[in-house]
Amino acid sequence: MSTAAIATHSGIEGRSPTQMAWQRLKKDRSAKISGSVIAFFLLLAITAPVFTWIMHTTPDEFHPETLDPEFATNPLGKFGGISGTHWFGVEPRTGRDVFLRFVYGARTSLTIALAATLVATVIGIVIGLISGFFGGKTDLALSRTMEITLAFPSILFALAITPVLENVFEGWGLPPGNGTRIPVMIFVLAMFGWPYIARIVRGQVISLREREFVEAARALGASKFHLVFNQILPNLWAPILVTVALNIPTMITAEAALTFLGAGVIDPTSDWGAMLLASVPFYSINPTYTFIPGFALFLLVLSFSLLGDSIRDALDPRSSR
Amino acid sequence: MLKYILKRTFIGVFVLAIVSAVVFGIFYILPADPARLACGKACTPELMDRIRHTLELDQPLSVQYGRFVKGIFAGRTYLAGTEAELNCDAPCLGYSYQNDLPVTSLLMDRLPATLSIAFGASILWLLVGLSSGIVSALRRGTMLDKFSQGIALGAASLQIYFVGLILQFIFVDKLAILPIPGYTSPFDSVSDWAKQMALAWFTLAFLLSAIYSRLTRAGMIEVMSEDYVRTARAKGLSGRKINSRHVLRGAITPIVTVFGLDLGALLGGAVITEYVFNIPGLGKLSTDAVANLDIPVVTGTVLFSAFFVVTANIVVDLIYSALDPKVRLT
Amino acid sequence: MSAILKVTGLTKHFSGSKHGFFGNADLIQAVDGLNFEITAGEALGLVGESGCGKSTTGKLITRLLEPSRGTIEYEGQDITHLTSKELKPIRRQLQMIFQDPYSSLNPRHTVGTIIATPFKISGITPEGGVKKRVQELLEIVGLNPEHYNRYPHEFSGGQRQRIGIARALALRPKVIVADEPVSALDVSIQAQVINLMKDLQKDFGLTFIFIAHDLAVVRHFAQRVAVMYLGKIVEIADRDTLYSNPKHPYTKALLSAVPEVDPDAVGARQRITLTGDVPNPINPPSGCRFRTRCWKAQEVCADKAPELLQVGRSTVACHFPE
Amino acid sequence: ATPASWVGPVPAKTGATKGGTVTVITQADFEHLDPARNYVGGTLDFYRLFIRTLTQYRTVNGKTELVPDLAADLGTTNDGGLSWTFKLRPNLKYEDGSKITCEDLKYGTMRSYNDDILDGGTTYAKDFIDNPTNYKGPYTDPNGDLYGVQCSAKGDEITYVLTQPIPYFPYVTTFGSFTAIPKAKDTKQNYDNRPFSSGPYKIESYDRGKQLTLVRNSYWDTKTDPIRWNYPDKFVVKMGADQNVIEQSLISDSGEAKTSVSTDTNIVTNLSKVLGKPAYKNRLFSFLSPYNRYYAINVDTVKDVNVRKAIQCAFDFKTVLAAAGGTNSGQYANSTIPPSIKTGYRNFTVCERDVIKNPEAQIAKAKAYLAKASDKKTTLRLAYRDKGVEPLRAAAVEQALKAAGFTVIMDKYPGSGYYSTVSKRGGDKEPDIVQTSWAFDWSAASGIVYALFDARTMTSTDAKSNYSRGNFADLQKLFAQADQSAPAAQEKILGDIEQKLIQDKAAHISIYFERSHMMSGSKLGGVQIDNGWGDLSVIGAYVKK
Amino acid sequence: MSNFLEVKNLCINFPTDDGLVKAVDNLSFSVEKGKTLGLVGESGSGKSVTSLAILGLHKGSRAQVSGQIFVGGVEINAGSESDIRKLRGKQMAMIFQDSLTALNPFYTIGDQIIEAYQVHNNVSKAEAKKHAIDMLDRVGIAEPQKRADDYPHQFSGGMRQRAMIAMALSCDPSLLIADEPTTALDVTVQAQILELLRQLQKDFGTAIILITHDLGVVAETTDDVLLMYAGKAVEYGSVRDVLAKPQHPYGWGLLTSIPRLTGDPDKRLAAISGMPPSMISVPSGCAFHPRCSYQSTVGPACLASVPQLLPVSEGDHHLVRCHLDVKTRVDIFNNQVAPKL
Ligand SMILES: Nc1ncnc2c1ncn2[C@@H]1O[C@H](COP(=O)(O)OP(=O)(O)OP(=O)(O)O)[C@@H](O)[C@H]1O
Ligand SMILES: Nc1ncnc2c1ncn2[C@@H]1O[C@H](COP(=O)(O)OP(=O)(O)OP(=O)(O)O)[C@@H](O)[C@H]1O
Ligand SMILES: [Mg+2]
Ligand SMILES: [Mg+2]
Ligand code: NI
Repeated sequence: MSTAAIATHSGIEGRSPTQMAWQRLKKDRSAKISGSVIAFFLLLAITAPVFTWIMHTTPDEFHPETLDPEFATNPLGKFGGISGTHWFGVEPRTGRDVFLRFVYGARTSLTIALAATLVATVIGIVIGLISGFFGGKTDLALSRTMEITLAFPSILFALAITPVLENVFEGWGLPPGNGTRIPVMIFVLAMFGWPYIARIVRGQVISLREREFVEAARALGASKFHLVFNQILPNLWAPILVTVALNIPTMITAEAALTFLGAGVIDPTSDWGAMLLASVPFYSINPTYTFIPGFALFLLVLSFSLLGDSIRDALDPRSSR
Repeated sequence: MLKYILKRTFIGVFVLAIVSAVVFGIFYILPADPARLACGKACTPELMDRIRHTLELDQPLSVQYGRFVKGIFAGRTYLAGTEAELNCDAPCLGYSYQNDLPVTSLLMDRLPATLSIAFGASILWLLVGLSSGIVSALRRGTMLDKFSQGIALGAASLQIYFVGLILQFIFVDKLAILPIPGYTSPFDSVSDWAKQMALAWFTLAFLLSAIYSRLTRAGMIEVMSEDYVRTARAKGLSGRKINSRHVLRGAITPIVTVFGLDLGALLGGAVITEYVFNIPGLGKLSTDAVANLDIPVVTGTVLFSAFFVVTANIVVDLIYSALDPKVRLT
Repeated sequence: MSAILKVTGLTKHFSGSKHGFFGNADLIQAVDGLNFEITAGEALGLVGESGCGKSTTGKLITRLLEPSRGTIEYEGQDITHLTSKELKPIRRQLQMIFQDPYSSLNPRHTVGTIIATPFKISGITPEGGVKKRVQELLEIVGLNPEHYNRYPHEFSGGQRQRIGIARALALRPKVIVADEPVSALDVSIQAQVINLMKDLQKDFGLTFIFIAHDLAVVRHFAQRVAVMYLGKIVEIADRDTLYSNPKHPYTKALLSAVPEVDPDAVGARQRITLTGDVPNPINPPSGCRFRTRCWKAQEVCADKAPELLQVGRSTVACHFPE
Repeated sequence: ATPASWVGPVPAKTGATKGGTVTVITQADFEHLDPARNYVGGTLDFYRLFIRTLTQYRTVNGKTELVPDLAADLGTTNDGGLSWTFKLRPNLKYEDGSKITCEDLKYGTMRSYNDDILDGGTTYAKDFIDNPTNYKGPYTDPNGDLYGVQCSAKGDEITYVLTQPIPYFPYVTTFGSFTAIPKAKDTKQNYDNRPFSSGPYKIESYDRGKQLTLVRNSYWDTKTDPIRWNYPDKFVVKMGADQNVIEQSLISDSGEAKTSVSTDTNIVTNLSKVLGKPAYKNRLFSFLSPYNRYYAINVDTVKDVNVRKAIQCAFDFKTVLAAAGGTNSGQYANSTIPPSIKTGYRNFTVCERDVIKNPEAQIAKAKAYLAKASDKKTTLRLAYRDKGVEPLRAAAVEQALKAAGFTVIMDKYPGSGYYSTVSKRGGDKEPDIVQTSWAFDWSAASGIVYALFDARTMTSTDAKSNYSRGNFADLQKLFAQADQSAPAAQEKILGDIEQKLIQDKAAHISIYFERSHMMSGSKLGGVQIDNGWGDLSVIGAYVKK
Repeated sequence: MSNFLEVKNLCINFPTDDGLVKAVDNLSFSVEKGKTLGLVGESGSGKSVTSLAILGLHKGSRAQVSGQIFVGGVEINAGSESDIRKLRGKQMAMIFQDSLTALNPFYTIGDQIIEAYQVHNNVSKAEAKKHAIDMLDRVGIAEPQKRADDYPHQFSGGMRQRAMIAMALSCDPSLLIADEPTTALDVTVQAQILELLRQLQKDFGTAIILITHDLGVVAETTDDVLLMYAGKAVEYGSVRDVLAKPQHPYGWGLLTSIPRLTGDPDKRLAAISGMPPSMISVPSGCAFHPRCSYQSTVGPACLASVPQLLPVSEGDHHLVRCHLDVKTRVDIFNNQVAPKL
């Protein structure tokens, strides 16, 4: 323990556990690299319209002239039609620009995955807190709900429920098409994502609830609100952050899988899972087309996983590998 | 113990009942009318009504559900007493009008392919995952460890559909050493069965062994720092004995747990794998059923998968209690 | 002098793990029918082996746990079943110091926040502002007031325990329940904390319930000592009486088991070695709970639970007091 | 005299030998094998191997014609087309050697009236045959009789009494409700799994969704049949393979694929690898399929003809066809009646241009029409099916419509049940444009125009296959006229109706006729293109030695 | 009689992210057969680390161990893992601090003792089991036959500690290291355990190292005492010398600060001021100087140089590491410390 050493440092401002974690994270090389990759993809997604302007076309615009008129499944030129005007080539059958579809796909994929993570996290935290803090019958009911949710074959059920929810959401006045589909996907992904977070939060709350500093606050007559929000919640951010960081890649994968299986965003909106799905018939004729979204997906998931690992290590140095 | 199993089974049945009720309820608000689907190209309103009656869509949801549940346990008939009476023996999970077959027989038909995938892949990934994880943990910090963990980290970030296509491109299209994936019964030809399954096994095992390798390594390393391992050393035990009797024994419990759950989920249909490799298993059956809105089949497969998940949970708990003496089943 | 705190028939039963789906839960008789009172300004020591119900008693008194039976009177007022709202003004006067200096401070709060929490919760703004008062408190417990913005992990165990004490003192309580405040501390630090608490008791006229398992520590702090065994008080007496003339066999055994530091004195004392461990509170022995380890036990001990009775200057629950 | 093509046996194929197994790979199981329930091109063609109907198509040396099958002639009519009498061939036998009788033929039609149990199938028998007693089928009405079908006393002739003159009736009798089924062998809905054979093959085993095996029917006599060959010992249908898998295995031509053929798989993705390559010349079958891909503009919801014309002009035929695979995958069309149906085909313009020569979108004209419109409906709901390239085609359309200033709501429907959903009338999500297709039931305008454009098929809630919901008084008058006309004249009127509907009413846009490219293995001979329903046929397939 | 255990100039360092932890610095001591050495010091002073070094358990970890350790004449620090392994259990055994984590939760108590016995004795499982039951009986577990099949979590803390002892003793080791065997236990149970150890030593003549921070336990059980502070020995001698006539200011502080059952309870405890030192930046010179009341008496030497561990008087077995000269020390002890004891 070096606690004693620090306590004798001069200087009045203490370093909070968060600040210490941040400092450790900044020193972590794998965090830096993976963070940069993620930042790069995010930037790409945010600045997507800029590329539309640079490339003088949109991700949806058909370019039949770039295709063999007889066999429209074959882009003219090498490697799926890679050229100065179409950096990643063009899509078979439509001639849509693959680079723009890729960039806009990053937008869709990231938006859905991040939004789903956010929703799942919020639900997970609330339910986990309630379940863990109040215990008893509430806990039993909520825990059973989690168990039942986890018993659902998630992919399958997500596929099955998508059209149903779409109908429901549209009934609430959402615009048809992707205007409904995207919220539905977020909902479906969150629906199967929250129990994981809730379980962790619940476990943490149960262990924190017994900690003496919570007792101390209770001895002072603190309200439940104070206990949950002032005493317990600040101690949950670290595990929640770790869970969330490690959940994002799962969500990205799940989003792509859902789209790949056909319950995802609707053409012409681009999405990496949809790009992969669309590339399947061409994988042997035009491997570039499969490779681009597949590799990007791999890189993004890997980066998020690495960053998640790093965050966990930084927040809890003892648990490191 | 028996009491515990009974209790868990009771809870499991409860969970399945809720799952089935939810699935049932959800299709009630489905946008497309199931009767319309079954009616075909030349449909008349009278025919629709008759189909609606056959499908029992004219009954209240609770009646439909009640009959469905009865069918599972006691079997049932559709359109009892009419000319077109259809028998569906227990366990009856519904009747697919698009396939003109009881859902149960469809499921049983597809089960062998899914079983083949699940067992083949799980043996592979356990072998590869555990052994590489153990070696990594024992040779912690060496190049070998870094190399295998690097691969594992990468592999864990890959997607089945992406790896599957790449492998298929290499082994089927370019090298032509494997046939196009599919399913042949091993009773017809073991070699065809294995060759056609090989890609599915490799792909699934590649991704999952990565996860198991990491899990095993982390578990082993954690156990290595346990005080009881130090005690074992202090007794004078040999390294091998310590690793096998103490370290591995301590690390195996979470692995077995995860394995049980993974296998349970897989038995309910390796949805993406089957989809990618076009293997006629439960997963393919269900994705097709979803695409065709073949509701009895969707309901049946969801329930069947949930059954595997729930069973796996119970089995895992039992194994867990067998493996961890601290866990007392009550 | 009247009692500031009076406990009558205080009982706490926990329901433990359930047996089977429809089975009954085990009943843990953690605390069973305690009777004692404390006069203002007094320090009452509570000793006993692990699991005998000391902490439970402390938490019952501070109303962190709901008593199963019995009453607690504070300054003549029955506070056993007050609602949390009614309890609020009383809580201020009844504070607690915890055993584990590592888990009793919220790791995400600064020392300033931790010590200011009592003000925040009770909605009191002390004269000169919260910050000034917090810094005063830090000084009182012997910490640098400038450490206001530091986090608990930056302090050693002894310092953390001082922070915990400062928090307990914040609202100027009258009664403090200290649950093994020095058990987790190193020998060299332990004395610092005991001295500090003693000074505070004197300076502020505090009433203390001092829980410990170390008889020597209790002797240096408390004026009166209660010995607990398996959820019951077996003996209460003022300090000198108890240590020089223990009446209950258990007290006697306990005292004799404390190792003597002085090498010359080793062997001078007659040692009573008890066999076995403290029995399970789920299924305590009938009659006198100590009888299973008692060398004086006779048939009557199994049949009848002894009452707490005045014997000489002590109050003892034993069929055969010394 | 009886034409030579009406008498068996069918001329032998040069180089063909008997024996071996022909494997048919399909993506999906046959929807129905029960002839009364089947309405799908590929199956109609395939089940001729074990089912004989009153009349049937015969294709010899690339020439397809309608010939009598169970019948001995193509029927005669004397009362202005209200009743048709067919002579029956003598000495026809089922797979158990029992005789095929006129009563069986009548029963085959009668049971199709029980379409509550035997759903699917064509409705022609029920639509056309006179049924004054409102007969409901043998299951519902065990003692009833269908008045409109009558056997002669000797049982050598069968007469159909119709409710209206149907000049093309002998075409209608090619369908499965005009086959012979002995009442004793009728197993109701289970008949679907094991039809009783009257053709050269019979069912040995049928594992739904997986495999169907046909073996020789020894009671079938080649001399009685002018249509069917019987070369292989066995036909095995393997079902449930993926489009891509079939394409690849047929191209790679290894093992079993050598003697395989797929009759429901159009080579699309890998087309460039095989089309025009000498190596595949003999086993790649390219032909214009009867399938016409078209878009129906819903006149119920898009009321203003100028808006409809704007839509027509906005359509870019080129991107739509590119999405479908390019000019090798389809041939531009102006109408749904293919040019091969000479009597009904019209060469007319769409949006004042010859679309075949000039398939690009006419955006300026589209905008001009839209400007002219009084009821400016600019938000359009496009319905399409989530199957194959259809979403891409829809995207191409969306794009073109957007360019012309429309807002498009993309309504994707699941693969099956699509047609029944988009034909629903009323409702808040009724499509404005339906992406769909049609293949003629027989090679005549009457096999197209009646089904697609006749308002009389519609009910108030269901447009049936009239997806554009057209109900124009002037056109209906023409339909009435057509009903009363002789075949040739009728065809001409129907051609007029289509031209008017597309050119003037702008209720419909045909984009292209699909080009089929299907493959067989290198060791398979005798696979032929059959123009009856426009399919690849295995009826004459043989295994090369 | 010669020393069974001989430790010379033992240094143990741990390189960590924060710096080098000098856990043990130049430690020398010895234990004879049949004798008990008490290793005393506050938390973090290097007691456990030293005991692990004696068993050679730092091998394969990041610890840097230097110096010499002889157990029965074999040098531990120079030997290979496989050589040392043969000594463990038989020549030297250890009772660990926390019996709950030190016992493998997955095996029964019996199995764990059987395992320990079979390492060095080529016997059948049945025989080993008999031995294990014997051992449990010897350490005072009631119904050993039945309890041998229990898992550690089914034992109470005191029973677990006894099981640990049974395991450590199963091969009759010549040297037994007991690392705080009673710290987590109640006094009544502690008394039982200490009694047990005493009895065993009497029967087998085992050399024992007893690690504790409880001076009472030391006084009652040990022959020699090694007082550690910040990884160094500050005082080393017989129990009598170290506890009754301590010569180091840390020893004085310790002895006067502990509450006792005798003496005036109302007298203020003489606490040692300050806090235990960081092991990474150990105070310069005498590591105790920041907390030492006699720093001013000595002057700058306290900060400047590390005092030597020297005999109190020529040839004496009582060694002290302090800059104070002997006379001053005796004065201080007699006048200021002794009255407080
Ligand atoms: N929340 C609880 N639920 C169930 N049992 C409890 C609970 N809290 C305490 N107990 C049980 O009550 C008994 C008394 O516990 P308590 O913590 O009061 O003992 P203690 O004297 O403070 O012991 P220690 O010296 O170990 O702190 C124990 O057997 C304990 O297991
Ligand atoms: N593996 C390690 N890595 C780094 N430092 C270590 C390690 N093990 C021990 N230390 C450090 O070495 C020092 C001595 O530790 P040791 O465990 O010997 O203390 P101890 O005297 O046994 O204390 P306690 O009474 O708390 O058991 C401590 O400062 C500790 O932090
Ligand atoms: Mg306690
Ligand atoms: Mg230690
Ligand atoms: Ni620190």
